[in-house]
Amino acid sequence: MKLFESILLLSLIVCALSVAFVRDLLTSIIIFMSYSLIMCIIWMILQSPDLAITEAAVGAGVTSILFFLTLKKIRAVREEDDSEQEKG
Amino acid sequence: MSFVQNFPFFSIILAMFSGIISSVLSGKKARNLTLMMIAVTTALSAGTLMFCLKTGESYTYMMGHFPAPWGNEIRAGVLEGVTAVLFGIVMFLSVTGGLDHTARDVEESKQNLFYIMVDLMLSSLLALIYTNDLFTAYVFVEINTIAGCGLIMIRQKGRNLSAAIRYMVMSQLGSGLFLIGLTLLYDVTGHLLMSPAKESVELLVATGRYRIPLLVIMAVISVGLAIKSGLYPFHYWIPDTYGYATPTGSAVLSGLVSKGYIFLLIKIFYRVLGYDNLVGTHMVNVLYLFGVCGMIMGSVHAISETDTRRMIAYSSVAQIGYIYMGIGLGTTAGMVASVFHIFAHSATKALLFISAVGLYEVSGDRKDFVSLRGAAFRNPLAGIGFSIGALSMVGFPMLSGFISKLLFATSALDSPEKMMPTLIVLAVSTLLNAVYFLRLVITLYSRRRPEDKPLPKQTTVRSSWALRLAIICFIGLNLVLGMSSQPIVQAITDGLAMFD
Amino acid sequence: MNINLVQHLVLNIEETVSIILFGIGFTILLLHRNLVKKIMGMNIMDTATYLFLAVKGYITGRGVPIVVDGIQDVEAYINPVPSGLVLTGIVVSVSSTALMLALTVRLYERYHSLDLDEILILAKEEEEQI
Amino acid sequence: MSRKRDNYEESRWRKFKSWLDGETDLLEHGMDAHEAVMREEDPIIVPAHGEGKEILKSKGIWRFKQFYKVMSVVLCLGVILTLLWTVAALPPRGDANNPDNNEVAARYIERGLQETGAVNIVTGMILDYRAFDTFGESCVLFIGSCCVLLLLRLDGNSEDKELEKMVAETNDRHFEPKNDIILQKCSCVLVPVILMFGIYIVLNGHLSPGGGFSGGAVLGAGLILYLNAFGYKRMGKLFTEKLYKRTTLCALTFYCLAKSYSFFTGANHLESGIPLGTPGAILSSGLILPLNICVGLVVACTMYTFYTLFRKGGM
Repeated sequence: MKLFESILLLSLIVCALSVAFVRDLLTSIIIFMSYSLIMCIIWMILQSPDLAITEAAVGAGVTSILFFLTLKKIRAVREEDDSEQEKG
Repeated sequence: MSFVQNFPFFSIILAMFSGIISSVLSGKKARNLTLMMIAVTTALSAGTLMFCLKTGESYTYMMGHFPAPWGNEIRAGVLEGVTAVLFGIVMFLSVTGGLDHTARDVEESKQNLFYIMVDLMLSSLLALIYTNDLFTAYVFVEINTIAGCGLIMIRQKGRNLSAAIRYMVMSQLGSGLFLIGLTLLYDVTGHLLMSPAKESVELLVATGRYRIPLLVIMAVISVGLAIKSGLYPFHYWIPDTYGYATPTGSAVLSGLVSKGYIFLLIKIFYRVLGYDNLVGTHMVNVLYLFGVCGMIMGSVHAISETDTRRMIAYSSVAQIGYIYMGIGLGTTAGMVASVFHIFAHSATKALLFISAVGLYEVSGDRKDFVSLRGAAFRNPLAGIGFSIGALSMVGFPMLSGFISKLLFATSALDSPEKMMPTLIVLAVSTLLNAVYFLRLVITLYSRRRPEDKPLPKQTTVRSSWALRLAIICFIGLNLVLGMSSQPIVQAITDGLAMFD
Repeated sequence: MNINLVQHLVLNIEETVSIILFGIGFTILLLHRNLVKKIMGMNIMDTATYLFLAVKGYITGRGVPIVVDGIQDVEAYINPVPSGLVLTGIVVSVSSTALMLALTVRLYERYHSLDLDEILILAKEEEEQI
Repeated sequence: MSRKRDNYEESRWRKFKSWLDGETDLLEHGMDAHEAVMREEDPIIVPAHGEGKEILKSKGIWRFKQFYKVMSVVLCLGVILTLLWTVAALPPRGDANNPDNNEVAARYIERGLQETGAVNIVTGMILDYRAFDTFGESCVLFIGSCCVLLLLRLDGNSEDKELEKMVAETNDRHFEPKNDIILQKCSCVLVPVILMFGIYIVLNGHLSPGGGFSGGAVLGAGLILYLNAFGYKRMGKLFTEKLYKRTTLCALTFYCLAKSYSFFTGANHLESGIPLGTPGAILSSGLILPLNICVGLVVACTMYTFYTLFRKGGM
C-alpha cells in the first residue's frame, strides 16, 4: 500500500511539472484532469471519501469541463482570425 | 444576554441577504435596497459600539448551538465597533457619490449585479472585522477578493479586464499563502478559533516547541495578507486596479478592501500569534522595512504620473506603507497610530476619488493634468473637497492625516533604535506627498491657458445632489477625524487592550 | 541534523509531496505567462494545500469518519475537521477558477492573446489611442 | 560663466514648470524600467494578433524580464525550501497524539451523532458545528456565478448585441454535433442514471459520503450531458434563466433564513425545536437534509449556468 501510494504521489509531481512544461494546452488540460483523479485516489487512501467524491465531481469533472470550454472558445476566435486573414 | 449583542450577526446576515435578494431585482430597486441596507447596517454597528462602550468589555457571540472550541463564533468589541461604523459610513458615501456614474458606466441589465457586489463586499468586510475564527476569515477573504474583482470589471473596458486578471492572480497568490499558513497553524495548535489557538500558541512559545513552524506561520500569514493589501514590493497591481474602476469601485477598493485585510492581520497578530511574540522574533522589523520602502517608493512613483487616478492610486501604496510601518514599530502606540491611519486613509482616499469625479465631469471626462487645469473654478465644491483631501494626505493641521502623522511621530519616540529612521522617513514622505498633491491642487486652481486644447464637451455640468452630498459628508468626516480625534484614539487604545 | 531532516521528509512523504506541489503551483501561478496555465497552477496550489490538510487529519489504522454500528469511540475514526475544511475550500477554488477562466475568455476575445504581459501592453496601448 | 549658469537654471526651471503643468515627467528616465521602456516604444496602431510579442522582445524589457524572472525563481525556491524546512519540524504523520487530534475532533466524533443527528460526521460538522463557514462558502459560489454572469452574459438590448449573440450562437454550433444518434441513445441511458446518482448523493449527504456540493456537481454534469446530446431547443423547454434565478433565490433564501434561525436561537440559548429524528433514517438530522438539498440545487444550477455562459453567453 505504501508503495502504491508513493507511486501515486510521484505521478502527482510528474503531472504537475508536465502541466507547466507541456506546450499544447489541450494536453495540459488532460494532464490536469488526471492529476485531479490521482489526487482523488490518494484521498480515498487517506480515508476521506467525502473529499474524494467531491474532487472527482468537481476537480476532474466541472473544472476540467470549464477548461475545455475556454479552450474551445479560444480556438473559435483563432479560427475566425485565420479565416479573416485568408480573406484579407 | 442583551438583544443588542445580536447586532453584529444581524448586520452580516442582512448584508448577505440583500445581496441574494438583489439578484432578482431591477437595477433601481437593488440600488435603493443597497443604500437602505448600508444605512441600517451602520446603525446596527453604532448600536454595538455604544453597547461595548457602555459595558467596557468585548463579548463573543456563538454562531449556532455550540460553545467556543467546537462551533463558529464572532466577537465584538470597541475597536470592531468603531471600524464597522466607519467602514459603513465610507461605504455609504462612496456608493452615494458614485450613483450617476454607476448608472452611466454599467449596462442597464447588469446594474443589479453591481449592487450584489457592493452588498457582499460589505458583508465580507463586516465578517472580517467581527470574525473570531481563522477559517471563517479565509472564506470571507475569498468573498472579498471576488467581490473586489467584480467591482473592477463591472466596466468592461480592456484596461479593467486586464487589471482584474492581474488583481486575481496576485490575490490568489496571497490567498494560497494565507491558507497554507492557516493549515500549518492548525497543525501545531489544533484550533481554528482565535482564543483557544492563542492559548496553544502561548503554551508553545513558553515551552519552546515548534519554534520554526511558528516563525514560518507568522511570515507566511503576514506575507499573504500583505500581498493582498498591496504592500510595497507586491504593489504592481494597485495603480491599474484602483485607477480604472468606477468611482465607487475605486473609492471602495482603495478605502476599504485593503484595509479589511490589514485589520484582519492586526487581529490575527493580537488574538492568535501574540504581538509580543512577533516583536520577539523580529518579524515586525521586516514589515517595518517594507513599510518604509513603500512610503518612499509609492510617493516617487506618484510624482512621475500624469494621470490623476494613477497618481492617487500610487499614493495609496505610500499610505499602506505608513500603516505597515506603524505595525512594524512594535509598540502599542505604533499600532494605535496604524489603526488611526486606517481610518484616516479610508476617509481621505475615498474623498479624493469621489471629488475627483466632480472635477472630471467638468473637464469632459478627461483625467490628465492639462485638461484638469482650472477645473476647481468650474466645480468649486469638488475643488474644495479635493484640496481638503490632498491637504489631509500631506498632513495639514486640523485634518485627519495630520493626527495620524502626529501619532506616528510620537510613537516612534518610544522605540529608540527606530526613532531616527522613522522620523526622517516621515519627513521625506511628507515632503514628497506635498510635492505631488500640491502640484495637482495648483493645477486645479490655475487659469486655463490660451494654448490649451479646448475641452471637448460642455464644461459647466452641475454635479448631481448625490455627489455633492457625498463630498460634503466626506469633508465633514475628515474634519471630525481631525478635530475630535481624542475620543477615537482613546477608543482604539481601549479596543486594542480588549484584544488580549 | 541533516540526515534527520531528510528522514523526516521521507517518512512524511505526503506532506513533502504536497509542499513540493504547492511550490510548483505557486511558481506556475507567478511565472507562467499563459493565463490558462496560470489558472491551472492556481488549482494545483490549492489542491496541494488540501492534500496537506487531508494528510494532517489522517491517523494510521483508523477508519472513515462515518459512524458504523453505533461505535462512537475516538479510537475508531480519523479526525473529521480537515475534511470539512477541505470541502469548503474546494468550493472556493472552483468559484475563483470559473471567474478567472471567464476573464481569460473575455481577454482573448479582445486581444487575441493568452500572454498576460502582452495583454497588459496591448491594453495600455488601446487606452492611449482613445 | 554666468550665462552658462542661466541656461542651467533655465533648463531645470523649465523642466519643473512642464512637470508642474503635467506635461512631462520630472524624472525623465522613470523609476522602473518596465514602465519607462514601454513609454519609449512607438505606439502600435492596431493591437492585433501577435504584434505585442515584438515589443516584448525589445532589449530593455527583456533585460528587466530576465531580472524579474530570476528574482521570482529565487522567491519560489525560497518559499518551497522554507516550507519543506517547516514540514520537517512538524508533528509526524498519522500519529494519534498530534496537537490537532484534540478535544475538538473528539467531541465531533463522540457526540456528533446525538447533537446533529448525522451519521456522516463530516457533514454534521460542516452543516451544524461550523455552519457559518459553509454559509460563507455558498455565498462564494453565488458571487462567483454573479461575476461570470457579469462577464459572459450577452444582453440582447441593442441591435449590435443581437448580432453579437447570433454570431456567438453560430460559432458555437460550428463545433456541436447535431442530432448525433449514438450520443443521443447513450445519453438516454446515461442521463437518468447520472441524475439518480446525483440525487442519491444529495439526499444521503448525512448518511454516506457526499452531500449537497458533490451531488449538485453530479446533477449539473447530467444536465450538461443532456444539453450536449439534444441541443438548446430541447433544454430550453426544461430549464430557462427564469427558473435558474428562482431556484437559486429560493434555495439561498431558505438557507439564509434557516441558518439565521439556528444561529439566533443558538446564541440566545433558546431551544431550536427542530427534531433530529432517528440517526440513520433518511428523514433525520434536523436541518441538514433540507440544507443539503438547497446546496445541491444551487450547485447544479450554477454548474449548468457556467457551462451555458461559457458556450454562448446566455441560457
